[in-house]
Amino acid sequence: MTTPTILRPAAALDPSPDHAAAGTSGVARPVVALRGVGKVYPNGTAALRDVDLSLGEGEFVFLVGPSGAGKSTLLKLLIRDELPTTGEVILDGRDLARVPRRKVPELRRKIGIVFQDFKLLPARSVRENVAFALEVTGTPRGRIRPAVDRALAVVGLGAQADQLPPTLSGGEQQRTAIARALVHEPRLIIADEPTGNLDPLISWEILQLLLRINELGVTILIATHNAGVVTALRRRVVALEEGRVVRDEVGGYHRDD
Amino acid sequence: MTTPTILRPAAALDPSPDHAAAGTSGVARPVVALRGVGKVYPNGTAALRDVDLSLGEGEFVFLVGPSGAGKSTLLKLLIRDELPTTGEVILDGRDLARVPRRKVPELRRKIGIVFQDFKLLPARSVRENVAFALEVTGTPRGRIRPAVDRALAVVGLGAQADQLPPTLSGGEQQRTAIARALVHEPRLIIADEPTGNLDPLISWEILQLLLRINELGVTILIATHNAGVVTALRRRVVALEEGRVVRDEVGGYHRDD
Amino acid sequence: MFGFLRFVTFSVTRGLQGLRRNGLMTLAATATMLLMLLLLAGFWLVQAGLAAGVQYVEQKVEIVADLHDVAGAEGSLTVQAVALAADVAALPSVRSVAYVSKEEALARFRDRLRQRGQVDLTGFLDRNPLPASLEVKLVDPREYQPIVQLLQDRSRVVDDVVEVQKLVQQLTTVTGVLRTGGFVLLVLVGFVVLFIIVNTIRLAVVARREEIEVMRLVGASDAFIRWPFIFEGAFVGLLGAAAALAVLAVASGPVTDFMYGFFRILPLEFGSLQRDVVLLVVGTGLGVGVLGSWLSVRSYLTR
Amino acid sequence: MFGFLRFVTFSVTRGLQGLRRNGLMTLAATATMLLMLLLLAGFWLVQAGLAAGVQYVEQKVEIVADLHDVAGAEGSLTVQAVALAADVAALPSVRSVAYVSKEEALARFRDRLRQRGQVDLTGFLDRNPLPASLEVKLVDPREYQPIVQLLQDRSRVVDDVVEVQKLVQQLTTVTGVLRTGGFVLLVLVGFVVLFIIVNTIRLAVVARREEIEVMRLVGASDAFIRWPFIFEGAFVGLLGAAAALAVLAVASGPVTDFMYGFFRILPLEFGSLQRDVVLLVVGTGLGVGVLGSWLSVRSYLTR
Ligand SMILES: Nc1ncnc2c1ncn2[C@@H]1O[C@H](COP(=O)(O)OP(=O)(O)OP(=O)(O)O)[C@@H](O)[C@H]1O
Ligand SMILES: Nc1ncnc2c1ncn2[C@@H]1O[C@H](COP(=O)(O)OP(=O)(O)OP(=O)(O)O)[C@@H](O)[C@H]1O
Ligand SMILES: [Mg+2]
Ligand SMILES: [Mg+2]
Repeated sequence: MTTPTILRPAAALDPSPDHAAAGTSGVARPVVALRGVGKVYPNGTAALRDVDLSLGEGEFVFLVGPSGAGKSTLLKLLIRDELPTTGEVILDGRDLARVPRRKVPELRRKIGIVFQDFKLLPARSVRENVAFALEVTGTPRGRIRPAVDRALAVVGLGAQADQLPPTLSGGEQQRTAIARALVHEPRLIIADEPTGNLDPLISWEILQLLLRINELGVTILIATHNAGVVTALRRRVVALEEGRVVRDEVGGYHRDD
Repeated sequence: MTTPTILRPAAALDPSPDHAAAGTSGVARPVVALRGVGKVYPNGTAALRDVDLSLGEGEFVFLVGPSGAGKSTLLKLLIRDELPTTGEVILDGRDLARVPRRKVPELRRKIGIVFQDFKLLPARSVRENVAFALEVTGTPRGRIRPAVDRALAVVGLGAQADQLPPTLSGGEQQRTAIARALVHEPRLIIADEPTGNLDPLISWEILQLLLRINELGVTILIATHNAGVVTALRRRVVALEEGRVVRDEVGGYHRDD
Repeated sequence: MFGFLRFVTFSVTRGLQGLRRNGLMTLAATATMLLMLLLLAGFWLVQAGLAAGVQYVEQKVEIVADLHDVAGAEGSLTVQAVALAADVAALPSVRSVAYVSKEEALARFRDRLRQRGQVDLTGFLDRNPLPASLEVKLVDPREYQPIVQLLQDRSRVVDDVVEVQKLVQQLTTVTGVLRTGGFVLLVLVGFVVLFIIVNTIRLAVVARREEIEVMRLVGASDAFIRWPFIFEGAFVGLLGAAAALAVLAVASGPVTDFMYGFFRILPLEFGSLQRDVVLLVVGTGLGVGVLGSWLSVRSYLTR
Repeated sequence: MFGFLRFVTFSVTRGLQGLRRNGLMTLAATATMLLMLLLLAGFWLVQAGLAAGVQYVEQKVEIVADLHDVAGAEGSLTVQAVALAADVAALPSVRSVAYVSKEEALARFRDRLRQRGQVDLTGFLDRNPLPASLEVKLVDPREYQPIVQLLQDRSRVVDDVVEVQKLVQQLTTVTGVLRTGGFVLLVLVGFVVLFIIVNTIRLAVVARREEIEVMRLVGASDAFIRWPFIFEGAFVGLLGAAAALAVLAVASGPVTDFMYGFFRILPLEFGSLQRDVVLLVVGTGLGVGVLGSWLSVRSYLTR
């Protein structure tokens, strides 16, 4: 963070062509599948319309699209924070609408999610916010501390571990949210605009990290506006526009670069 | 917003060399001046160290630097949300530390500020959030409605005017915050990471807008990580690092591009 | 001038909006206000009833001086007794003096026996054994000492001052305790009410610190931040007071009947009770609402 | 098993943390709890005192049957009276029957006169005019009718059943009203207390909906979300109860002295009052704390 060296995307890239080639069809067993999904909010806004999408195990996918296109809505459907109006959302082979309420927490624990608005608890320190995700899911005390320290080191927040979120910079808050999503080593990571408040250097470091995690077989879905990163990585890109999938292919942020 | 055409920076640029040439010294009467400013937070974090900075009337300045460099802290000093530990912050010729508490609201009304965390009221609609800034400063009822409608149109939120912030997409929330900062036609606009949640297209539109406003003589200070925009515009860039000004010149996000 | 009008309109409108927007908070605060005001009014009424009862009883306190009873000397003794009565009546602490003749004393005794359903044995008597007496009523029953002294000094006329000391002392102790106890309880309940309402409003304001924060940062002056909350508090207070008065009005019929039946024995004077209750309830509601808001907002402004 | 232990530890720890972190909320809730519990305990004590007083008075209620008084026939009448007394005593609704002879009646009458400071005229009498009587005490004074009937039927022995009807009716009305009124008031105050405490806790939880939201999204099961809040509510309840008991303990000395002095006339039986108050205060505090938390959290879970 203190070194002004710039990690060039090309230098940092691990092309791993097997992932890059995964494409639309999802070669591996699909971890996530949306079939004809539509979402109309109670106020009448149609946020998603007839979306079909399937993510194979171990894929690394960007979700792009203009503001209000429905990216966050799609992510919310995956953790059953919202239910689809039409169609089905299938996670790990199970239709989320049919999962009983009691079983939902279990599902969510397999997912690490970075919220666009962070959703940190203002009265708890950075360390406690990250530990929170483990404590409330019943992780033994002894395993919490090392896991939290590791996650904080990975996002470069060791020094701020005992500050409260309101006393953090925007980027530090975002990194806390990322650390919390990683700490329980989920099999699927969903990140909503995880680098919006980060400078290019740290953005790249975070993406490097996600790529490394992806290499361990973790499926990763990132909604982002960071055109530079998306274009440089040349991974699978799903583009939404007004709630519809308008593109789904390996490439950059825009169709033609 | 719905047209996928991409406004190329060069095509959108109004070079207006008089602003671009303003440089460090601030040719015009300085609107904002920091002299030997240091800020140490109660927990001991030194967020700013010996910062000297002066913004001339009508300047357009980017504030860049890695996460935690002290950008937001500097902006908070300008609206007297925080007081400096050492040195003085001068706004419009007045030392903010010496302004009596009663006079602070008056000062703040001259400034339009976009907060990094938006600070929208969740229980009020978009329209009400924007109108709020006018109502609470005693603007006559009749003038509020048209001003609000204009501001919402400018950021492209006409259709979402009656939604509540929790039902908005991240970018829509950010644009609401921008509309609120613009609505009372301030003489100084301070924007903290105003495009972090916006797609490149809307980011460019917002910046175009700020440039146009700047042409009317409004001073503008933007803290941002958006390297593309900063580099393309080639305006005055102040770079912070660990609380110190490490660069202050016309140029791009990084020293050497 | 226009500015001020706009300011008031703004504050009132915002206050009302606040009420509507924060449904749960408003409901909780108003309900608390209602219940606490009812409690206060109830206690106040009981206290007022108690005070009226105590006053009535105190009015009944009298000093009775039995006069000498010498057969044949009735005439001269009566004259002296009447003179003494006039002397006593001249004292400022005396409300009234009544002379009760031997015949009247016997008549009263028979009445009492009849009332209590006891056997009337007076028919078997050959002569009236009861003495004549003076009955002195006091302005303040605690000041009985000098009058007793005066009566005892006239030993030519006065035979005995009947048991007055112990009786009056007991009675004034009891009524004093009732009066003080009732007042202390009323004050205590008042504090509880104040504390709890202020607390509830404070919690409601805490839940909206974001709003205050944004107003501050956007350049609202303290007045613009404070007054909407104060109006909101005032509305909550008035709502609670109105509800409490409505409940009291509905309940007053049966309660009055009951109280009246129960206290029939004491012709109590309640005077301006109704007006007092209305003032108490509305005043407390409004005052506490405003005070609660003021205090709660202040802690966010002085930063 | 280990998991459960971890769960409990987690919940208790978090609950305590919640208390510390939400200083203002905790303070407000605990203070409200304290005041409300004191109010409840106070009302309960007053109600208990009232009930004891009423019971004492009711025990005194008796039916008095004056017996025929024929000079010379005393012997045979006494035998019949004793037989009647045995019959009456056999009734299930009768607590006790006492035979009061003519001599005893006169002795009592003289005693009474002396006690009241009235002139004893009985010295002037040539013969005892008072009749012998039967005094019947009842288990429940409201069930006097059949006994009065029975006594009146035995007109050979019983001369008159003294004024019992009106007296008993009046008394049972009064005591009934006191009993019911006290109970109704206690229940009302109880509801006020419940409502206000639950409300306060609800406000405290509302202020932390963010926390619940994050827990939900991060995959915490309902139990992990709910129990820390419930423990927190329980702690608030226990804290409030402990404080209330402390206040009561400190106040009990003077208050008991005062009450004792005041009610000296009635040898009241308070029995297990102390234990009851402790149970009431702790039970209510704990119960309401837990209930309030449960209700408040639930509305955020069922989404
Ligand atoms: N709870 C809600 N109720 C009503 N409308 C909603 C709700 N949430 C989102 N919307 C609307 O649905 C549309 C899609 O929102 P969404 O948050 O999915 O966009 P997004 O792609 O994440 O945008 P951004 O890049 O700005 O975050 C927006 O127009 C938004 O106003
Ligand atoms: N209220 C506070 N109390 C203590 N430390 C603080 C407080 N606010 C900020 N800091 C610390 O000061 C440093 C600078 O924070 P600041 O918010 O100014 O950074 P920034 O340049 O805006 O970063 P970003 O780009 O991530 O928003 C950070 O390390 C942060 O942890
Ligand atoms: Mg979004
Ligand atoms: Mg910042």
